[in-house]
Amino acid sequence: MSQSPELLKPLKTWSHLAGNRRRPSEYEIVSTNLHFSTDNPDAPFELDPNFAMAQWFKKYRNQSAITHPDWNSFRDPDEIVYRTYNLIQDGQETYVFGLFDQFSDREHDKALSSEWSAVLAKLYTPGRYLWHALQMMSAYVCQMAPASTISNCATYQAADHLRWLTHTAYRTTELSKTFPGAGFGSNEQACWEKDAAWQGIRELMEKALVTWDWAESFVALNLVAKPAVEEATMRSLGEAARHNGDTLLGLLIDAQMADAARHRKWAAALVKKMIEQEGNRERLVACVNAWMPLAEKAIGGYCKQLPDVPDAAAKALDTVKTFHRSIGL
Amino acid sequence: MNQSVADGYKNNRVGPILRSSDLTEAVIEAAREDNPGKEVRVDDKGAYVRIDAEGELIIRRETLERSLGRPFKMAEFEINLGSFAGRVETTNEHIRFYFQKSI
Amino acid sequence: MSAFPFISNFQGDFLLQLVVSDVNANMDEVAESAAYHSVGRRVAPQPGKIVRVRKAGEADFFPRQLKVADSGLKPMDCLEFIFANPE
Amino acid sequence: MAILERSEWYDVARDTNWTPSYVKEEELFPDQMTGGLGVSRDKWKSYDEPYKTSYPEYVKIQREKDSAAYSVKAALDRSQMIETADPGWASILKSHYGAIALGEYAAMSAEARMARFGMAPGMRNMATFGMMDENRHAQLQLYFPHEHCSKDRQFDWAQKAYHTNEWAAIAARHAFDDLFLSRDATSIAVMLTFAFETGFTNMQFLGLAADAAEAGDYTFSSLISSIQTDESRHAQIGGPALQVLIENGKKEEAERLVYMGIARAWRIFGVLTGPAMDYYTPLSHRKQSFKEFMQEWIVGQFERSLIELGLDLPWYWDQMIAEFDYQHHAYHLGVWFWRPTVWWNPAAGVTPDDRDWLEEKYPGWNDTFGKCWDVIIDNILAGRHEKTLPETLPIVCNMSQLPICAIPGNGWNVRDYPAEYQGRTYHFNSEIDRWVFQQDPVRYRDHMSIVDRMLAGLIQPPDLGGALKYMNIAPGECGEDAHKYAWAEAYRANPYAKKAA
Repeated sequence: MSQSPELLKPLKTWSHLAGNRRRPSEYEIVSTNLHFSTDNPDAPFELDPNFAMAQWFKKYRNQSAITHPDWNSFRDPDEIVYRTYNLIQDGQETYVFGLFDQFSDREHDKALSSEWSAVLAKLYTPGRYLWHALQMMSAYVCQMAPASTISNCATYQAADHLRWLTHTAYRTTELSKTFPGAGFGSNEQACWEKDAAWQGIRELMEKALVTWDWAESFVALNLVAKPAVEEATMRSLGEAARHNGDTLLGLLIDAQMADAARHRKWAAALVKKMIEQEGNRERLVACVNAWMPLAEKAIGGYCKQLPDVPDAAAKALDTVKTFHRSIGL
Repeated sequence: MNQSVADGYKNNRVGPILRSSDLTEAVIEAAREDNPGKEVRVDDKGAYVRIDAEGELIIRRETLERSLGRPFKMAEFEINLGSFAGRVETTNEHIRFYFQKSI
Repeated sequence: MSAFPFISNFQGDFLLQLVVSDVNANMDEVAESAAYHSVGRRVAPQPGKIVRVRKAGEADFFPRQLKVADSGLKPMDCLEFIFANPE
Repeated sequence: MAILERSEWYDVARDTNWTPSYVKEEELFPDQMTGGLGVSRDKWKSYDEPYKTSYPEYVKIQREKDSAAYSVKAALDRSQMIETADPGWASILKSHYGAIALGEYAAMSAEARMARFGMAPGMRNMATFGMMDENRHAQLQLYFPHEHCSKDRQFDWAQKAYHTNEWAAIAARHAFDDLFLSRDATSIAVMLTFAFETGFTNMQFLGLAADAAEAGDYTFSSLISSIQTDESRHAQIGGPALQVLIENGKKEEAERLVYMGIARAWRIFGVLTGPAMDYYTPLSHRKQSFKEFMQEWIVGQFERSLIELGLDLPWYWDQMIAEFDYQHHAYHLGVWFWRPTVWWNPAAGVTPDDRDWLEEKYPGWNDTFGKCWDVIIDNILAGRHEKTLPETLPIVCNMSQLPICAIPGNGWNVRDYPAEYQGRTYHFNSEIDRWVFQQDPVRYRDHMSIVDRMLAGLIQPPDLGGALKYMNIAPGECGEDAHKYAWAEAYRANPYAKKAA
């Protein structure tokens, strides 16, 4: 301490944001640059640089083929922070549980045909396994992403999938009361594991779930699997529901699709960030192409079983492809 | 070594530790009503209040609603439940703290 | 000159410290290096006493004039520094 | 009401394990990430999280919690607590936020590991709420200090600390990386949620809240105690996991994880919470001593829960109890003496009145730690400030990354606890730290402490100035005595005399 360095003065914000021209938003103050395991690429943890978990992070995060010099510059287009998430979703849940309440008062389920109840048992309630798989996989992207602003999106996405799972579990129980013996609450696992409608989806999810490279995992989840299964098992199913007098399911799916739209928005923003770097667009396209055959199979297998929406598979697939085009892939 | 400190775990006291809030008095009242014959101990640390009893302590929604004078959902209990001693059981009708083993 | 870093455990102080002496220093000089970072900072001087050096965990002190180079000590060995009466 | 009770559908929402067929079970749940200890997935069917919530309840209750925490802040924003509080109290806030905020964020990743790789669906769902909770804790504890940035550069460290090689930041990273960020899901359930969150976080988030309320800092008191209500829920992930392990013959392995967790947590709270409670909090606002809080939360409550679950007390129980009497005093002395290396201004907390209190709470304090402070006080009164500052580095423990330190003065018992592993000598603060290392040396093998880095030439020049540069801490951020030595004046006229017993 022989020469006295300049005395640091207080700044208006965090030093890492102080260079920006505009005043940081609450979102930036609480969301940016929070991962510290990314600081030293040779040793993700403040421990041995090469024990098993360190190698996992070096291999599947640091050495991913999709690179960017400044992942921390990614921003969630919706700038969601924890407290706004709860504000939004508490409002949404009040709406959804309001629907449950009203439709139950009106004895909605009793008006459903037994044919449609069979469709629900086969094509709707087994979906809880799917939502849970999406929840698990979002949690993986969260823990592996190289920037906190990415992890945050994945965290809220994981919670949203638990939300869908919860709705489905709730409706499963309600339906089991109106249709005892129809398999509600008891047959879903068998359906998920064996019924032809779900096998393509299950194959897609199981394979996506064991994709460890963080960027590929993001692509498989947010660019392929989610759009594909959302279009098939939510939007198309919602359409079928409306044709079959199941207004409640149609409305419920609309509410969930609002979450899905938010997920696509941040995924699109992340893709935009990725393709700032030369070579990444080609890598992303190759990765999407590699996953699309499984997605097509998943959509086709499910939609084939769906009554009264003859063009469901084609429409779902088209929407997924349109999404890819819209984000430059 | 301080033996009395080391032996401090030899107790069977269970119950909630509440952040200071307008709920505290009502919970104390409900705890006394819902656990007849038990001594309910209240230790006020200012920012938090430790409420406990020997072995088991239950607080029921109905009782709490009476002492609060308003409807109450058991999930709201969490807003002020800073910590608790013992195991916990949470249902829509009550929250229960207990030990399976007595020492 | 060749630096000899060691761990100083000074009697009456509250922690171990990194201290650097020289392989050609004798034990009195090593003790002086260690005292510099403890005595008069957190350890009160003890006038009339000298500071003896021993390897951590051993009972006997090194001879005062013994050089580090001849002591068998390795860099970063832990040494204890104890106030003693001059012989 | 036409709304179903949670209990009617709760079990359906956690019946989501299936048998994969397109990939193998062990691919879906690789052992490295799940840490199942050989307990098969069907044995985890008995896993039952005792503290239940559901998505709609979660978003509603959390919204209410936040609304309360932020409204207390808004209401008290103009009270200028920071400007008017005792400087020791401001130091608590700075050390707290810097050491905690990004650690909480890391806990989100750990919860995410349980949400993906946890063996039981109930665990994965609770951990999803846990991810959200930790996201909340990081955001709250960045948002609240941020407003102070413009007044005091040290508050920048709420965001910055973990991104530096400042020694306390290295220690915090080492501990939290080891406790949870780099662990498998099962170990996280045991070490983070059970050992750390049902045990030690109560000290910093409720114990310290009691002091905060006494000190008149209602914003902080309300904030941290609100955080603890989340912990109190998701911390219950660990208990049933331990039960599954014990029921399947893994008691010994489970205990090992718990003991490592306690050992690591104890050091962190010893250096963070200990000085805050016993030295930085102004005497008149101290609700209890650190030791009394430890007795209340750790011994009376947490250790009791260990017994309840069928675990034995750690083998080092007596040693840890003994450390309650001295370890944090030693850490405090170290932090104060090496104050240019920390991002807060340590309060000495040793006025004559403080010393009477310390002697009462920790009999023998004056004959031990008091001896070192006597020398420091003499130097301050004589204007020899350079003698109250360090010119070298402490030897830090290769486990805790904190100075190896213990009792000085007449009770002098400082010593090294070395261990050889593959030709390298490691130094430890105690048998406990050494034992943790020996459980899995590969996790720690090639890590370099700040002293190792100095010796390896990574710190240039190899002196304290070089170390400060390496730690990315500079004047304007560097700690100094919180009260600018004013406290020492009390001794000028009257040298300290211990109160007659």
